Amino acid sequence: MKKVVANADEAISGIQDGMTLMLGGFGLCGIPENSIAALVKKGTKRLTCISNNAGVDDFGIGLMLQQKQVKKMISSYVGENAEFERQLLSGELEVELIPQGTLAERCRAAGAGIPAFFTPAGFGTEVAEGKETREFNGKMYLLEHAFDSDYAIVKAWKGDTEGNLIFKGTARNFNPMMAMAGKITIAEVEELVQPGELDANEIHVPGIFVNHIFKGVNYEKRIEQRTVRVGS
Amino acid sequence: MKKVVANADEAISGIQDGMTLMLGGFGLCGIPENSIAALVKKGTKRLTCISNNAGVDDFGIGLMLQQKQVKKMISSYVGENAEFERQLLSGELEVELIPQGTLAERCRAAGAGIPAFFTPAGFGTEVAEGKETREFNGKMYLLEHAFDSDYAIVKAWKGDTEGNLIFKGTARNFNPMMAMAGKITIAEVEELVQPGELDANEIHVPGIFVNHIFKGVNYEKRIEQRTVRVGS
Amino acid sequence: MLDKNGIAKRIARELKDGYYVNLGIGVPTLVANYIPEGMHVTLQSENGLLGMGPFPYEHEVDADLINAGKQTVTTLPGSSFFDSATSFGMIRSGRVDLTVLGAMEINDRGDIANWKIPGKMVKGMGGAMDLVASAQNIIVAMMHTNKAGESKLLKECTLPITGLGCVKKVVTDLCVMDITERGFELRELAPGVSVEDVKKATDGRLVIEGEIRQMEL
Amino acid sequence: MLDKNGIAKRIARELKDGYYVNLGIGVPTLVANYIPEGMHVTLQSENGLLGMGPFPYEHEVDADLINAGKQTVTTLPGSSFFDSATSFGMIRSGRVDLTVLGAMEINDRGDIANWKIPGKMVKGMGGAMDLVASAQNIIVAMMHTNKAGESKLLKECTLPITGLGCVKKVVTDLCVMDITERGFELRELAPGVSVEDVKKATDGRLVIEGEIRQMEL
Repeated sequence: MKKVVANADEAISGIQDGMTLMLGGFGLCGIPENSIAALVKKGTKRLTCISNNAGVDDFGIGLMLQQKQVKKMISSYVGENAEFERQLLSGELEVELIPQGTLAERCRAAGAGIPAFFTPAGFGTEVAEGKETREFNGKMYLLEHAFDSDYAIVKAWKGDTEGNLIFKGTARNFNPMMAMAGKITIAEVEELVQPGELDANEIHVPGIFVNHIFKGVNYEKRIEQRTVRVGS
Repeated sequence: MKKVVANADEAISGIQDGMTLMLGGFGLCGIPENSIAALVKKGTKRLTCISNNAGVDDFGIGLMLQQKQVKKMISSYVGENAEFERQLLSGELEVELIPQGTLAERCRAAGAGIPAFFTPAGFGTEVAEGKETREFNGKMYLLEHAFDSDYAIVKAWKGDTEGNLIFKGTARNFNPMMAMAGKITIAEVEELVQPGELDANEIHVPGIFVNHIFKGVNYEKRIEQRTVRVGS
Repeated sequence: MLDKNGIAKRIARELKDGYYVNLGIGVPTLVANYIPEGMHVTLQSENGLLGMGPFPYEHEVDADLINAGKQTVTTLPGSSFFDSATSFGMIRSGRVDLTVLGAMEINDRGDIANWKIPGKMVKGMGGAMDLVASAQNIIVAMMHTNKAGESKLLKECTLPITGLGCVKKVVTDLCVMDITERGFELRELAPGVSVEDVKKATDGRLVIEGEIRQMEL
Repeated sequence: MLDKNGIAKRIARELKDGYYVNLGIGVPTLVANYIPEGMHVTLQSENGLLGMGPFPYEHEVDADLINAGKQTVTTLPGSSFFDSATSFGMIRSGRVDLTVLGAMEINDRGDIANWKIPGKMVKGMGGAMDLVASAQNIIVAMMHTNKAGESKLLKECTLPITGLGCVKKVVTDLCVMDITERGFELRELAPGVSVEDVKKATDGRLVIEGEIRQMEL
């Protein structure tokens, strides 16, 4: 049961048209660049993508949108993307908008074997339409369900050949929960090391959740809003 | 808002008779030794204690049992404790037994603002009595609720003055979820450092969850089952 | 009348030592510039950072370190990173002491609408619905009226709701109001603003009683 | 007839390369001693350790490193620590490939009773209820009969249930049986045990069909 694969092409080789994928990242931070490039190259179609955002026109999931590979996006925020907007308005693309915390928790629930849970986000809004509501301690909550996805594709900073993952900074975001939530989980990492090189106390995702791991290459790590202060 | 207190006595000064406490640890591993000693000294009574185990006769929560400070234990396993058994059989002590994973998840839910969730553990058993059940994808689950506790008392390896915590080895166990679950959280740590000395990537519990922190002293760290192999 | 910075400055007076604060995008973000000297306030960014520092100097820019507005930021001593589930866990469990958000509309029962305009491309609610449903202490920072001069403090929101009955206080270019069972209770007037100005600009139930102070900034 | 080590040895033959395995206290723990040479099996300890190593040498003993049986253990290269919520998360979400548990009783529908004896001090279920409710692949390691010679493989469990319909296979001192809709299906006999011995010792529905092999150890 070797978890290590040579590259993104090999890692995604099992992904078929029509599947549901989770893709880690917040904005363009911590996205699985290599795997997205491989999916674009492969041309897999009719994908449902669960990801907090949909990238920008020419980066991230935006690249898959350009190739019309995405049937449906499940996200909390999808701005900053003209092609997305065009496809949405033309009816080529479906979108399901979910509160960010609910999105995170539905991933977490999937990885934790919790089929459903109550959360307050969206009560009284259109997000609540058709959902069971219930009062706990005088406050109203919605019943939300764990996501069901075929693959989770995440990006980590360091990983070992056992699949253990460590994330860096805010590139962590949705990656750990998604890594734990996929039926099959692919992790691309900046540094791939041997077992024992990562401190067992510092691992964010235990290897048991990861099926395929590879060392990514040529990370661009594009910055969406480069805000700086003057001086040094 | 200084989080750092001088010692266990000061940390627990707000704990009153009749309160519900969460106490971290699995067996005798990772238990808040200093705080337990202070509670024994203070003599706080009629406590409800949520803790995976109840210590042994002369260590851990067992010390509080000896002083008859505990009205009710909420645990997954309470063996290895003769005084516990005596009080239970005599009716002095109430016990509620909960599957270990459910115990962990009910703590996690409290810290995550999730009032209730479905879990499969205990379906069809006496644990399910009186609980709502529901089928998801052909499998049966029980509805379980977040714990409601006045204080959580945890033991960490390292902490900083902002309340950030890092645990060591399997002394992590229930400590992180409980730290996040208490209305007020007390953390005792082996090493207390200044902000910035802990790597922001390696923190297990962010300081926002911790109200009082202190450097513990004289840790005994008793071992329940000292199993060794011969050789070196 | 206050400008955006004036609103931020006034909201900064609500901060207390030791507070954990989540600042929304736009005017709320400016509140960070007015944290009183010597006061220890920790900023939470819901993408997974506690202890957000200022924007980086050019050489400090790190693509792996952004805030919820996707801007490059820095950390401070004592910062911590965590995943988004933990982040919204701390939000939902009420650990954030103060949440400051912008709004398109609010009503006199504290409902807020700030995520969707029918007929326009809907970008999504991001973390706003979680924040408004969870925070114990939400202050809305907004202009009192829209560009057409119509009140944004309404009897009923006309836009789709983000959350019900969650706003406790609103700071606008004109005034500070608490939202209670009785409606918008006027507390403070911005410099050069009269009670009459507020009456004219407020559509929802307005309560003018007791001492109404001049705003201190 | 098998002794405890024989049962463990037979169960070890169910291991596959790359498996993550949770071994219960008692006989199941012994399975770790029979992992085939060169096979990569990772042991999960539900208190929060993946990649459990052997007992420590005296100088390696660490009070902060124990297994679910509260015994001092070691780590291996590639081990990871996590909290109990994550640990049971991986159990509930089906990441553990094989779970081996002891039992007081099982029945011919795969129900298991292993946590409580009425009239005796109840110590608790620990993680057993989570494990049996979650694992896709549970093997029970047990003696076929109790000390009074009564079958522990029953039509109906007499003791309080730990989980319903969860046991797929049982390895006893006498035999290996799969549990299917039809009941206990005899697959293998331990050395020196006859079909008749199994019949006599089994109370629940027993299916004796097809090839019944001699157990290989």
